[in-house]
Amino acid sequence: MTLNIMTAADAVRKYIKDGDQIALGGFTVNRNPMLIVREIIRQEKKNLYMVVHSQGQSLELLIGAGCVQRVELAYGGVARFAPTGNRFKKAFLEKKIEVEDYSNYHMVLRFMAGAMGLPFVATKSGIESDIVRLSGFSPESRGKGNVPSHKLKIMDDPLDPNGGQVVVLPPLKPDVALIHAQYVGDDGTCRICGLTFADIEQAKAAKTVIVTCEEIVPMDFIREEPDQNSLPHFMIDAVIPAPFGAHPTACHKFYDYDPMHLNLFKKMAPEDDSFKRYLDEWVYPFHSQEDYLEKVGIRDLLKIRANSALGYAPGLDRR
Amino acid sequence: MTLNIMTAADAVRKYIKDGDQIALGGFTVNRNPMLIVREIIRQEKKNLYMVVHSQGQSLELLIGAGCVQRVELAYGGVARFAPTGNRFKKAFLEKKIEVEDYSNYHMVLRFMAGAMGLPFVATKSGIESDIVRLSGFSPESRGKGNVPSHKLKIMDDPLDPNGGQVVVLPPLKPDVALIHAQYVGDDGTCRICGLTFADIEQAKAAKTVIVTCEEIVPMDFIREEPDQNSLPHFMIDAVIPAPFGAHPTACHKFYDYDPMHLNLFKKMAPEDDSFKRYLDEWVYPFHSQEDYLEKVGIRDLLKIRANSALGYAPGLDRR
Amino acid sequence: MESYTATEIMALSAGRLVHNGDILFAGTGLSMLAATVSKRIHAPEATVFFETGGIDPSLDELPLAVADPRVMVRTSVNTSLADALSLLCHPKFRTIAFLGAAQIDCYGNLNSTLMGTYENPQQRFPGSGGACDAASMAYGVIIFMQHQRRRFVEKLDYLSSPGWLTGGDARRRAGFKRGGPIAVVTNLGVMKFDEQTKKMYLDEYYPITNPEKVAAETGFHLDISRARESLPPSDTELTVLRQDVDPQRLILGPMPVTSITQ
Amino acid sequence: MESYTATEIMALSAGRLVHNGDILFAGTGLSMLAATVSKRIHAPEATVFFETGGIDPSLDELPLAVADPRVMVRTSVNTSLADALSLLCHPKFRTIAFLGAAQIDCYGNLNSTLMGTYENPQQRFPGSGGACDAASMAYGVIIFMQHQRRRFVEKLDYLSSPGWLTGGDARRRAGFKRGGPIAVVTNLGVMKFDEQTKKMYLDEYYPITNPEKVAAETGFHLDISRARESLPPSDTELTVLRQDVDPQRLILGPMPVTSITQ
Repeated sequence: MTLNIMTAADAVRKYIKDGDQIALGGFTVNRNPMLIVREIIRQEKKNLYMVVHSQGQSLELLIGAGCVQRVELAYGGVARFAPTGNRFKKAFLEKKIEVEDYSNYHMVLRFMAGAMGLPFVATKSGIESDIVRLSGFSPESRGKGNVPSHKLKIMDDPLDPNGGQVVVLPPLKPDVALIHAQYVGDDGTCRICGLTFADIEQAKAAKTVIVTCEEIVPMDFIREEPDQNSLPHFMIDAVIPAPFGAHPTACHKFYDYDPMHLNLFKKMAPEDDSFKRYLDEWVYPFHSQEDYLEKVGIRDLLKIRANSALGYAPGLDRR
Repeated sequence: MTLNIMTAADAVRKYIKDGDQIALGGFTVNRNPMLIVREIIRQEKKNLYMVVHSQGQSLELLIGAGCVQRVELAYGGVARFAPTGNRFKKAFLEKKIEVEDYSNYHMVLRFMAGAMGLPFVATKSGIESDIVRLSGFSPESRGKGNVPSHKLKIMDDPLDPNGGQVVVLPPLKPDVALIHAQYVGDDGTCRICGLTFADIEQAKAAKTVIVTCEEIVPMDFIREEPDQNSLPHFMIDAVIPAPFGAHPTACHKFYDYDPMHLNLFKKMAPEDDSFKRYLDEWVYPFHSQEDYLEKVGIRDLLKIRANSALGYAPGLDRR
Repeated sequence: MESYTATEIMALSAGRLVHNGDILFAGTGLSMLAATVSKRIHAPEATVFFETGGIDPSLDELPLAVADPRVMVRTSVNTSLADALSLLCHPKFRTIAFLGAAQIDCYGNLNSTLMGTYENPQQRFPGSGGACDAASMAYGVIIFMQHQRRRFVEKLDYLSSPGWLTGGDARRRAGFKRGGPIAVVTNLGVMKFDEQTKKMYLDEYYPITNPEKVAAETGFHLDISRARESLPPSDTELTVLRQDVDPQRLILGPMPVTSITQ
Repeated sequence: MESYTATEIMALSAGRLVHNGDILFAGTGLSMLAATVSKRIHAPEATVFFETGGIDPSLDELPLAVADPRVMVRTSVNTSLADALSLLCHPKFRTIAFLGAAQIDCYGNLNSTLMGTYENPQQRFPGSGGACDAASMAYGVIIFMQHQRRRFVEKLDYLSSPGWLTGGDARRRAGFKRGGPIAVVTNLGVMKFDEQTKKMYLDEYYPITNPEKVAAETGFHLDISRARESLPPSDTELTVLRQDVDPQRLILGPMPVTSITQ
């Protein structure tokens, strides 16, 4: 298996088309595929169809930059830095995006069903809620392109007469999954350290998997402890070496989230003008990760550098 | 959390009742919970209801000793040492056990559904096979005790009009899961090394989890690498220190399967008389694992001892 | 002037509801404080876990997000959303979820999604995240709210997370096998739910307020007939909370005025 | 007298059917040999995985069981049955499963469960294990059989693993989106399935036999009109198989008589 190492620019050009359904790895402030997201914005992809559980800085950026047409999600925010994502909120209220709400378990089960080839998946979660009663996507969009014919269906448990109602959900099989991992072996094997969120399910469910990684390591290293590996080599379509590739979100064992940058973003995100300035300053000018990191600056990167024993930056000023 | 360390005898007495539905961890010749299975036989438990995917030496012993009334399984054999389990075959043909056949994916999905609180689970696997058309359990047994009302149901995909038929399976929530692990921390955290088969799903689905383990290790050790851990401490009801607790099956990183013993068993298993002699010689007399291991003998144990770099015994005569 | 803040008494009031051995589904903020303080004081065998998959982290530093790398350190297991969310509904455990929301109704149903409609949206919140799942599947739910009429409403704009639904046995009839809100902890007091009707009533009000004031801040009729004054925080509770749980006051915020001046 | 054994030509014949890049669902025995020999000769980027969860192990020693610790060493990932079996049905990959069975019919349906009935059982086999799953969900299936009339039957006692079902488009009509048996490799030759009818026909017979003998060992009518003699094993193939893949002859068994005397 030869490792398909690419630049972010080439990977986006080759694998991401306008209108694609895209799953974003990570969770709110952790392991967002930021490098590739900035490249998607630079290449001005349009009408993307995001499928996520809880995002996140990457979703904010993509929505804000006008790349997104529709979103299926459970949570749109950047934790304490934006309990509701500013760009997400604005685009929703201005009806620039169509949003379909699910719960985190719904989304995760749907990725799992896609990954496992299950025709559908059922849960009790959400019965009698407006999540299962209402739909944010227009009726005309249903059943077209990647939009499933039904958001979900409520049915009686077919096996247990006392089982009551259940929520039946369609699987997700995104066109592309974007994952940021700590390690990829030079055989292609991918290892995520710390919590995997739903990244593994997303990658297995997707037609194309693009992985950005902190380090490419020898096969001997990554295969010494295969219990820790996350995805087999043949599952990965493109690998992009990406030091600090999740910045300003965290990457366990490598760096913490960047509170300075996230607070800056928090200030610039709400208004269109200042958000545009953010893009002009932090996204458009950089055609290499090195250029971007120079702009972030070594002082900042040293502050968020993870302690080897802890995996985060102890004592970091996180206010 | 205080660690509930017990002897096998106390654990079986306390947690396993006649008629219980029991999931066996491991797979054919690997990580079978042999120590606890021998204790179940010594305590003459009856009418057990085994739920397994592919077993295995432990299932052979329990069926042969007359502890088992019914079995749901996908595969009953000990790999090359008994492509069809001799005691399983005999008990089935003499109608001493009721057997319900599923596929491995069916059984694994059912454990997963139990572990995840899913009301049911659906797959395309097995459509138009006799696995989904026929039932080995008597109609009278259906819906009583732990026997699900339906082996499964065939229905049309409720979400996809072109989805065709699907197999809908009931979840499994066994009374007891018996797991053999390499490590349990003194905080109760459980780590399985190498392939986990469906042990994690079985444990999560079960009402009671009994873990035998090669070593009890300090919390500091097991929590240094939590990415490698398999079950959180509060999931485990009883822990039994059990060096060579899976013998004669393998335990990755500790020992290989024991071809000498499995070949001996292969010879003694087919006939009732010789099988009874096996029990008299290898099961009934030993009230401690140390006594049993003395009978196995140090020469034998040295032969199967795992090489630290490989996790198995290289060059072992496996004919 | 009290010698503790509303945030402090909220964390402690919620912490008092935790039983030893509970499996606590924590968010960040107040729920982290409540979970941690209860573990240190009266529920040492309670376990904290996060929907992101971190089970029982050491929490040497307070995480500010459920995806904070601080929830991945010296855990019992680092796992995934699928595992963490399925732990919520494990029938073997008393799983208690701490939730917040933008709106709550008298049956403890929560809105964390939107105001208005999808067609004509007035306001957007982040969405339920795992809250709908916790509200559906956990053994019990403890809700944190700011006590304001616009948040305690007669009718939710959107029901994101099912509480007692329409009250009485509605929740069981809907097919939920367990769960439902246990208490609502606000900056004014602690609300509970009537055994029969499942309607919210005032159980405790903090010494800083009185039942009538609480009712006046509630947008639906709140039964205050059973209300009693909360026990004020003990010295032990405050000491543990301030010195042990959040010494940097990352979540606690500024010290109360009297304490600062002491 | 041939200078290779039936086991050797079976392994090589099956190996020739493997494409580079295939993801091979291997059992033990012959399928291990076929997978490994194909990787070493013409399909270096094929990957072997086991239903137990071992993905692409180094296979320095041949595993004798799918749960052998030898399938867990220097793998790409060590995972679980759930993961391995779901890989089978991944639409992105050409997953090829090697299966065996006690009985086969002319449409490649397999019995590995029982003879007789549950009520009146005559014989018991281990059960389908993951074979039913592979037959249902893999991109394609290659079947190993001993060629005997009692195994190649008009009607199965029990259909454990769906092949082409009743032939023609029956498999697609049943709702399977892909898959079906590609070939049956026996000790006498290689059978394939007619494009239209999906009925088994003799594609290749080994130099040690002839089409009529193969038909005589088959319990249903076998079309031999398209049969051609197999290419005998090349020196390279035999060398790799004997010296590289199974030097201990754990699966290959005894050397052929002529080779031994050479």
